[in-house]
Amino acid sequence: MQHTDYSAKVIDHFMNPRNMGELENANAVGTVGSPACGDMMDIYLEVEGDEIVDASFKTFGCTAAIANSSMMTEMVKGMSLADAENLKNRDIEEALDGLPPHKIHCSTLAADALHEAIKSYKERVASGAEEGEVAAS
Amino acid sequence: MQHTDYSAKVIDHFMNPRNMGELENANAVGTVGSPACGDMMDIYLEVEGDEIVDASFKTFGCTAAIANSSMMTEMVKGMSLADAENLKNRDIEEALDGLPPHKIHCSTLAADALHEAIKSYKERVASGAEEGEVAAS
Amino acid sequence: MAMTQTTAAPRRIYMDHAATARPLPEVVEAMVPYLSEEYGSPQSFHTQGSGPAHALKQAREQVGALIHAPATQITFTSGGIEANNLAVKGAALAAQRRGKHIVTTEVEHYAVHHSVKFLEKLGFETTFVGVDGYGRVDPQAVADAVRDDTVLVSVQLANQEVGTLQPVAEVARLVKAINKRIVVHADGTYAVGQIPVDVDALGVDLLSLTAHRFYGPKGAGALYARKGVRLTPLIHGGVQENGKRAGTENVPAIVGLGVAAERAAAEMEARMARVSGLRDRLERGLVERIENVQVNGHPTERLPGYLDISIEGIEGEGTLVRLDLDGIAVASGSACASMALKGSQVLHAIGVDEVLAQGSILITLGIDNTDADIDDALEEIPRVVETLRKMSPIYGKRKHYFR
Amino acid sequence: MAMTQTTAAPRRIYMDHAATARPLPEVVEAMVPYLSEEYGSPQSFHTQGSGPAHALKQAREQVGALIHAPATQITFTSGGIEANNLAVKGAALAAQRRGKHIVTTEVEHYAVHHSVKFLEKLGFETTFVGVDGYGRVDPQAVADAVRDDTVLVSVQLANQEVGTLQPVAEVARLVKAINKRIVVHADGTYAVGQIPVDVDALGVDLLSLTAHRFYGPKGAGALYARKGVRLTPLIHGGVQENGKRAGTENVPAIVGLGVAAERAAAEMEARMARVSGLRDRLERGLVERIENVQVNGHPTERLPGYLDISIEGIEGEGTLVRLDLDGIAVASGSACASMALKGSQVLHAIGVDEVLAQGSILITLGIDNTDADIDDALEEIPRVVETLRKMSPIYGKRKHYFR
Ligand SMILES: Cc1ncc(COP(=O)(O)O)c(C=O)c1O
Ligand SMILES: Cc1ncc(COP(=O)(O)O)c(C=O)c1O
Repeated sequence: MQHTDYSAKVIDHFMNPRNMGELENANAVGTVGSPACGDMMDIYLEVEGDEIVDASFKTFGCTAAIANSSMMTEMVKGMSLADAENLKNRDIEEALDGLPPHKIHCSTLAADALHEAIKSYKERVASGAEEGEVAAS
Repeated sequence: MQHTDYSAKVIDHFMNPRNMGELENANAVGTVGSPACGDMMDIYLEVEGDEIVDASFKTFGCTAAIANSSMMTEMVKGMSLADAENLKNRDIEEALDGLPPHKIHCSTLAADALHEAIKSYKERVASGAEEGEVAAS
Repeated sequence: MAMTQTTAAPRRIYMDHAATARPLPEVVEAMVPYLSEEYGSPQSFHTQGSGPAHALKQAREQVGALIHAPATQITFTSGGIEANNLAVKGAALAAQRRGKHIVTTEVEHYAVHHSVKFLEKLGFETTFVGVDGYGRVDPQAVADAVRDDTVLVSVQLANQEVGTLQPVAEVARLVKAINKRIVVHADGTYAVGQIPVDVDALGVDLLSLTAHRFYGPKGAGALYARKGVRLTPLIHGGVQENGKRAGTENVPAIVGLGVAAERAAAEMEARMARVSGLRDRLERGLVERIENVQVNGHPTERLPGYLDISIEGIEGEGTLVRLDLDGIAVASGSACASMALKGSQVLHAIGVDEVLAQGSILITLGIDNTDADIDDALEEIPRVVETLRKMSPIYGKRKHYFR
Repeated sequence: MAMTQTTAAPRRIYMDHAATARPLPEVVEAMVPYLSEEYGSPQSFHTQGSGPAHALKQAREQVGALIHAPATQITFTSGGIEANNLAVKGAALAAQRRGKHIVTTEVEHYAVHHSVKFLEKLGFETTFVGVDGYGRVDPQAVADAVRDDTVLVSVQLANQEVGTLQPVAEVARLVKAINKRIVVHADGTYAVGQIPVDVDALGVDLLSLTAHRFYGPKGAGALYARKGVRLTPLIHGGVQENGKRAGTENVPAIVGLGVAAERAAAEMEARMARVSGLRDRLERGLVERIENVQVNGHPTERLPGYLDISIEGIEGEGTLVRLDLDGIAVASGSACASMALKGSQVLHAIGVDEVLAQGSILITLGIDNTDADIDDALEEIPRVVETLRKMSPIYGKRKHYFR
């Protein structure tokens, strides 16, 4: 494939990533992937009650991995935890106007990191480590 | 190879064959080759005493075979039988400015036919079938 | 020693389209950019790879369309001979656990024949099915040759030398009825681009083709392989062509193949009508003007441009050279006109007398031939034949060699 | 979904000459007539075959001259990968009665590697000799791997990925001292045309090369085979190339190969000086401007245009894409930048850390690069690296991966 097979949206998110960097007020962090395999992502969330009020990422990986990270953080801002838990790779992929077949596996990383962050957040809340209530769950 | 690898002399003798046809006064004839193999030649000689006074050919065969026949008949006219017996393929080949490697075997035909004609002529003379003397031999 | 006749000849008439054909101007035009600005490798990830990659994709669709196959089932090769090698060796080697028997015909091109011979050295066995007096194989005879351990049947679409069309659809039907898993290959290198070909109508698993027979460039061919047919690669070493054929793709040639395929598909009917019209006129005219000739191949089931005639009493190489010096390029099945110095195996298989076979001339017309070409040929060929017959020690004197 | 960046980029700088190179204008010019008027087949007996046949002859001499070999020992193929397949499979199969053992290295290109793997399925055994940290094989280690049943030793002239030159002459000397009959093959597809090559000085029996690496066209390569070396053909079916390689010759591409070979031979010294000068400046500049980078391959024994660098904390595919969007085309050993999605086996064999390998960029310069290109690259590459490192969750945070 050529990178020109990437959609304009993928290229846009790759060249102008949204929400890049560590989040100062993050209270949920997810890390997936392995640099040896060429993909690794840290995802930072700021959760208030049931809602993700802010999100950011740091990604080591290819164009698709970075664009997915960026797009995902955009999508989850303002989203309820329950909705975020249901966010699928496919949704991110579609929001990016698709990915070249070779690169679809890259989109799993962003969803996985998101779910990982939410899971660890919930575990911490459940164990009482986190202040604030987790009303609906 | 291309036929353009043939020398100008080969092409000339092929296109304008000398001494083509049956010889009215032939007293020596040689036939070699086989049409199934793609080459066959009749060579006609008119022998007077020790000398070949006239020669002609009819050839079924390729460019080289026809050019060889033509050149050979030119060469042997006026030649003594002894010299003609010593005429080699190489001599004909050289007189034609050479032959493409693939085609050298074709030049054997003309010399063979010549020698065949002389041999049968001599046999006939020896057996008394032919009038005239065969002085020098 | 070399001597060039080109300048001497006033007008060149090319009647050897079985050897190769002149690429269409639009083919060359389409190729040139891929020799210059668009020189990138289709496997490159960057922008320079993009144009070439898209060009390959388009060519794959164009070639697929010509034979009514999905683009995904087209593998590009360096030509028809490689495609035939890949088909025969690739299918046989991939299936060898199931059996080691191959059925093919006595009139296949050397590409198939020698591939089979190579496989025999690796333990395969072959049945070579003969042909009738027109060069046609009997489908039932092919089916009868199938054994329990047969893994491959390879029958050409059209014969390279006499142009006879083979009943491949019927062969495939009969063979598949015996055992669906037998891979059926058709060598289409002489037929594709000349006559309509539809892989599903034929029912074949593999079909080879080559660009330079239908006004594409040298250096590009293709193998159609039906989905699921396994092939051991012939050329290993890369991801190109889905792993079936390694090597940096010859993009310019493949682009040319694509354009040639598209033109062939679009103009098929018109070209066939034109070329076979010219051929028929030439055939009638020669048979009228020259006595003791025989037309080889099937009278009607024949490639449009093909005319193979055996002319009694003369030898083919000399005929070819004289015609060429008069400006007309033809081929010959004569042993002397072959680099291998061997007589035609096809004419032998058909049962043409050996001496007559030496006097065979293969005239193959193409879309660039004109009515004027035919007129000239009808004048020149009989004249050359007459001249050579006068030199011939056998013409008129010996038995006739016709069947 | 497709999107073309070409128009967006102001100026394209091509630094991926390892993938393919732009044919010289004189190469294209020489080719075009053989796509049009001189379209005949070199095997044809008539006049139309004559020009192409003579062109082949000339190209064979030009290619021979480039590697100091007689023209008669040059076999044309469709490219370097086919040449390597023909060399390895052809030599091994022809010699299999004498033995079934092959010695090669861990860093050969897939063309050699997969050919050897194919032969293993036919009962051959292989010893893969490792390399040092520069990617260089030890000739003594190759010699030590030779057994009584060894029939083939295949060692590349230069590595495809880090450009390291292999001590092939020494390998050949040691191997031949053990057993003269062992066939020594060198994959020269990355080296021929870039550095001086002399088959006798090397002492090899077989040498592969490909046109499109030295500004010739795609679709043509060659195998040098020393007189007397037996080869089983890879592509069967005709008398072409002395029976070693069947198929209508791709005359235009072969003509282009010939011209490219002639130019390469004539300009060798000048090109080497220029290209390695540019490369050295780029290397020094990048190492100065980017911290935590590692240059792979041999410091001096390296192909002139090669610069493979591993950049800590970033991934290669993204780097490549950003550079491309800035107009600079490079390659990468990253798994994500390969169609096979596999990391570089060469970097692995050299012992480059796995994470570092993911951040490898392969820059290969050619004769069309300029000082301005280097200036631009020295500006863009550090900038892109900085941007990506800012996004990286691992850069600066984790251990360093250097050896
Ligand atoms: C070792 C090797 N041989 C040959 C080639 C090139 O072969 P071709 O000319 O078929 O692209 C390559 C590259 O792509 C290669 O890496
Ligand atoms: C049966 C057959 N296949 C293929 C070809 C042509 O193959 P290529 O395209 O390699 O010349 C030929 C002819 O020369 C042929 O006769």
